[in-house]
Amino acid sequence: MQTASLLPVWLVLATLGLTFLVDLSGRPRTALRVAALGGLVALLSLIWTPDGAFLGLSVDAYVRFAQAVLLGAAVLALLASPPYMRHFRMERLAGDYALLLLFTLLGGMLLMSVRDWLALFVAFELLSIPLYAAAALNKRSPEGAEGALKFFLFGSVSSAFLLLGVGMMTLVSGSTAFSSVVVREAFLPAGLALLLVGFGFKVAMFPFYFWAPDVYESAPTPLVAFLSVAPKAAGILILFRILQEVVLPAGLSSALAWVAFASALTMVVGNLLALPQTHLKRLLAYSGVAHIGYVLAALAAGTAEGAGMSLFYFTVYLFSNMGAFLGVAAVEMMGLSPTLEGVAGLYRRSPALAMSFLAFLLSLGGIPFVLGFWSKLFVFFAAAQAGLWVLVFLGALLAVVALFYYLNVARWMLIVEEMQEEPAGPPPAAVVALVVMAAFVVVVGGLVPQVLVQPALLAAGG
Amino acid sequence: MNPVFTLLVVLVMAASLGVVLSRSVFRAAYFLAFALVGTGFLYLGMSPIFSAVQILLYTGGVLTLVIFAVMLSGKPELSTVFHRPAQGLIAALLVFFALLSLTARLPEPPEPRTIPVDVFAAYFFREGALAFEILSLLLLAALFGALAVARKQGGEG
Amino acid sequence: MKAFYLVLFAPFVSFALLALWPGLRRSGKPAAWTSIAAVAVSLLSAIALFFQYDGGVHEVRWVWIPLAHFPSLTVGFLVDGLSVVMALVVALVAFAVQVYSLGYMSEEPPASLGRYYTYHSLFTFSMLGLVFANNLLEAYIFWELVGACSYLLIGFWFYKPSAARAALKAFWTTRLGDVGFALGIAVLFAHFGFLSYDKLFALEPSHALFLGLLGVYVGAMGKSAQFPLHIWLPDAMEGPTPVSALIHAATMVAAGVFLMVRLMPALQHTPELLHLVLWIGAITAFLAATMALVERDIKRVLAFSTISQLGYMMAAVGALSAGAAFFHLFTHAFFKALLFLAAGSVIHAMHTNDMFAMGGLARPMRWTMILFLVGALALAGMPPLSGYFSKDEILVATAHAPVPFALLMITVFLTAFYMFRAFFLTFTGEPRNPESHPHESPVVMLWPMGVLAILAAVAGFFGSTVHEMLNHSLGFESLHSGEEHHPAWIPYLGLGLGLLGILVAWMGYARRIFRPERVYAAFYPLAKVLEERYFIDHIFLLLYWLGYNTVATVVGFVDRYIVDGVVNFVTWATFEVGKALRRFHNGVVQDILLGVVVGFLILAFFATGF
Amino acid sequence: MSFRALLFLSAWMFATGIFGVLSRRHVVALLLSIELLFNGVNLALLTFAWAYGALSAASLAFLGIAVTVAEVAVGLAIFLLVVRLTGKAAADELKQLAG
Repeated sequence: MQTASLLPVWLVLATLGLTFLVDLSGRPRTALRVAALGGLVALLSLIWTPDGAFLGLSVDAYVRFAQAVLLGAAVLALLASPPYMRHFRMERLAGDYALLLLFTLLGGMLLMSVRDWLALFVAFELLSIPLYAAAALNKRSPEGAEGALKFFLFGSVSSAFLLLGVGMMTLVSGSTAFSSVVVREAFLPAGLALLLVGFGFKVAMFPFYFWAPDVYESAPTPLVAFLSVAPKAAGILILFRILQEVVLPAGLSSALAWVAFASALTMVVGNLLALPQTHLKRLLAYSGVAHIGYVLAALAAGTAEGAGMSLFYFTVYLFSNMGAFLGVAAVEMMGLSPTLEGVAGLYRRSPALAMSFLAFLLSLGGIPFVLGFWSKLFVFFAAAQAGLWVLVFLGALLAVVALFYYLNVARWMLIVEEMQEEPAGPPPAAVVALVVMAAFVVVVGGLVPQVLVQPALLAAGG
Repeated sequence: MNPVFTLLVVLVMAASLGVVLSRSVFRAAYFLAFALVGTGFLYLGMSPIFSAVQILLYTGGVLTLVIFAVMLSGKPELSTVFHRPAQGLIAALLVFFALLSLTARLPEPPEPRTIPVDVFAAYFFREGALAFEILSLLLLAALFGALAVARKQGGEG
Repeated sequence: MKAFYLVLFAPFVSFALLALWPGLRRSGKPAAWTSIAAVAVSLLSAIALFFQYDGGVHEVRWVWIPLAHFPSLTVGFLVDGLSVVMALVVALVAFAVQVYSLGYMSEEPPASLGRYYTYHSLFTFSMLGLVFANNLLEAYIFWELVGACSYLLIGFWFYKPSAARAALKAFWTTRLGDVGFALGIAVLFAHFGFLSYDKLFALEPSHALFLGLLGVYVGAMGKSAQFPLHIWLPDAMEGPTPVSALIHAATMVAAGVFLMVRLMPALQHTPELLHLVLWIGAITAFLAATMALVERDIKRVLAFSTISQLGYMMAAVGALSAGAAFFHLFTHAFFKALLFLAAGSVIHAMHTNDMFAMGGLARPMRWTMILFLVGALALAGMPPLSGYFSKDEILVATAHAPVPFALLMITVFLTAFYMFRAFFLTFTGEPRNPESHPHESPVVMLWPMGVLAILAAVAGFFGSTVHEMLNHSLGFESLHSGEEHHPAWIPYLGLGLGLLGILVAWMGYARRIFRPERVYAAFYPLAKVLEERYFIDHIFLLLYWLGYNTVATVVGFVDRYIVDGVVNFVTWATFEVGKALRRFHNGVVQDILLGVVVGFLILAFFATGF
Repeated sequence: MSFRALLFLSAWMFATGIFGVLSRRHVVALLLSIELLFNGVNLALLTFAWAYGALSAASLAFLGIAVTVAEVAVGLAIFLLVVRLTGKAAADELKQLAG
């Protein structure tokens, strides 16, 4: 039963169809719930999904792990969306929103399991194009439209580079499949360079990250939560495969040096830019750039451990970063602005939310005893094993800078007095429940990280 | 070198410049059509099927969309055409030289041959079957996306 | 040996109760009693552990993170002579300080008091965790936790901007050290694949060992306020005084020294590093003492003194004399905590930290004065109080290195001088602020000080016990003592310099500050002698102004504008670079698309092979 | 027909497109410049396909055209939304989001 290996993909496709039908029958909010439920079922189905290859899509433990991260991100975003849409009176578009998110999810899941360049390109675009539209969905916000336009322009320009790069990669081996055969060597460095432009955009790597803060600030927050995890995870994790299956066997070992270089710059720039931010979504956007710098350090190690560590990193990131964004969504739904002044004294308004935020911020900052500490530590281990001491040192130094802005947010939430005059409503219970759950995972996971580390290492198959 | 070929190349180069330099967006669109059709003619010698796709589908499709958009927005031109042209020029020149130096390292081709339509079709539907399936999803998604963006939200200002 | 579970986890239980039960925390006094009860249990168990201790090395160990491709990480606890003594010190000082805080913090609102004791419980737990840790990673985790409690308590009065700033400064400086610590751990783990002490102690000398231990030492420099990472400690005095006594004098700042003592069996393989430790320790001791000379704030005098004494301990570590270092840590914990609590008692009465606004407190605060005097004499190294014995050991241990030894000797004099300057300014003479009506502190504050004073007085006699306990610690059997035969004049010289310091403080300072007629009346014979040597007195004053004051000012200047300035500059520059980078994000899509182009150009540059 | 001349033309179109993307103000002009970019890439891909007999590159060019059309459709919808909400068609006037 080779088709069974695509069980989650089939389920997401079926969910897409069902969501479309429900939306068509004039019940957009139900469509959103159907999409969330379908995503959850697909996530659970991963347990019974076997290895296999079908239609040129191959599935193994690594792919399943990555798909689980993507599905987890989608389910969290979809579950948090109904109250958000209600609050911002976007319910008529809830069905479209769900559909676009599912299309993106599908693109990501397919991207994880493709083994040929043509499908890689198309799946990559399927991961991008619906997001441009989804970012523009709040049609009361001129900023939303502006952000979407920037997102679209950035994506299109970089996908032109990507198209050329993918073309060159097929010429290297003379076939469409991922292969380490080298027929025309001269295409390899050029192809990889162009490929990295496209992936650089997708994962918001330096200097291709410029769209991220603008889009994050303006797009609907649950979507941003998804956007900040899933496409990045998909991009990095497939890049790992490409490096391991194509580029390194083909003999371009300097590729790792390029990635290490990008990692260093991305860490530095992301952290420094996050420092002066006052808008929480922008701050998280830049901190996300910095985090990609850390994952790239594992990528630059180019080892199976590195792959396992980045799987683990994204799992941790899924909970801490999505948790933080969903927390921001809850803040917005309380009628507060998502800025430092807006969240001042949040602890007094909603202790549960503020304490969960603290857990996320500590985790993102890599403080011991929470999950984020382990992900950073293991990435450093992976980089250190590959002898990338400069990256380890830089990363450790910048972690101090990062702690500064993360703890600054915590300080505003927990210590500073309320500043916004108008009374804030209570946060929606459903979103708070999701946030608290994520915080629980972050805190408890920090005590028993092996529950996640071992499957990640096994999945990377080193 | 074949004079027709040289002429075509020069024309396409000029048309490309026309796209980015002409004041009115309408005129830029016509120049783009010119460049696309010119490229389409160049494709004749390489792969006739592409020539057809380029001239019949691509040029027509893209241009119809663009002209619709300009007419719907009612803003065919702006008071100033350029934003920091010097910056763009330097960047474009650097990109140009970077591309040339990347392609300069490519090996000389053995013997260029026109790609027969049937060979290409057979190859594409064998190797590109999966990509084609995903492409259908992508087109569907783009359709949904464009419609969702164009739809009125209800009660908006 | 099971008692140590009680020592370690009693404070954790009270922390968990206070943290998870807001009703209890906000109730104030009941929260305080919960925390005190827990630390009392901890203290009793520590005493029991001390007397039960059989001289062996006991270890419990679990596999924490079994990794497929990395060596597994283990956690566990180590009960040996070193941890037993250290745990006793920590529990004792913590208990005294928590009881004392009942009086000192009595004006706090209940919710705030509860928060205070919550932090205290967490701190005690983490500090004990650090003491019992059996590997570097676990030590690092508790180390960070201890640091976190320290920031929380320095910034406890967060509505004071200076307190918030001080917490931030402590955070930055110690984090900088912790980066070194983390890197050191990473080096050791990447190179050897284990972090537990017993395996580290069995290592042969190697380059990786040196680098790793250097990193750990940088971490210890941050926590134990070694030059030039000392700058946070004086500012940390913005926290409540009991906190300064517990965290910034007796326990946490000593953690760096403790860790170095703990790692001594490994450190002996890195003589170059030990040399560095010795020099930095001596320099720290000397510089901090000179800075204390011109300080007006009584708590900051004590803070500088703490830095200086930590310098002594580190110098002893550097001289390969772990015993002397740990013994001084042991005695210092008691007398410095005592001094802080006594200073707190004064501040509690006067509502100011400025010594020049005090004076004449001997009469209204008789007990406080006596207690402070005991602490000051101990610190100045006057026999038979504890400081005499431990300082003496350090001087003997460092006698083989002339320059550090000389610095430490001079510091003995300076220490006695500034301590008694503080003592005279605070307690003798006329009250300089007639508005204030100081009163003796409540019994709940005096009792803990009394206990500490007794210990500060007699702790010196436990020298042989401490040394023996240390010899029963993990890896110490193999360690040879750094002490050889040294001239017998060292103790006398130390004692003489200390006495001279006290005398000069009295002569130079008292004369300069008090009204002459009162000095005449009080100390007529001695003043007469001084008057006859009027010229010398003036030379002394001149020398004082030209010499010590200039040195102190220069050192203060270097400290404030250069060391401090570098830290501030780095902070400022980081922010400025961030802001400068922000300018590229001008929101214009054409301009930010330049990022893609630049990125492509960089990659193309790589791809063409340069 | 010359391999080098075709690659030169491709680079020319791409660079012109880059100039347009970086320096034109009108959003639609940016879109047209992006079309130039893609056309330059497609020309390069087909040239490779023709010169080396690599059908994979031709297949990719085929997919590229379809993807471009999909992108343009979404992009123009977003452009119309921007005009409707802000009344601006110049990309450099849209700078509410910055920093």
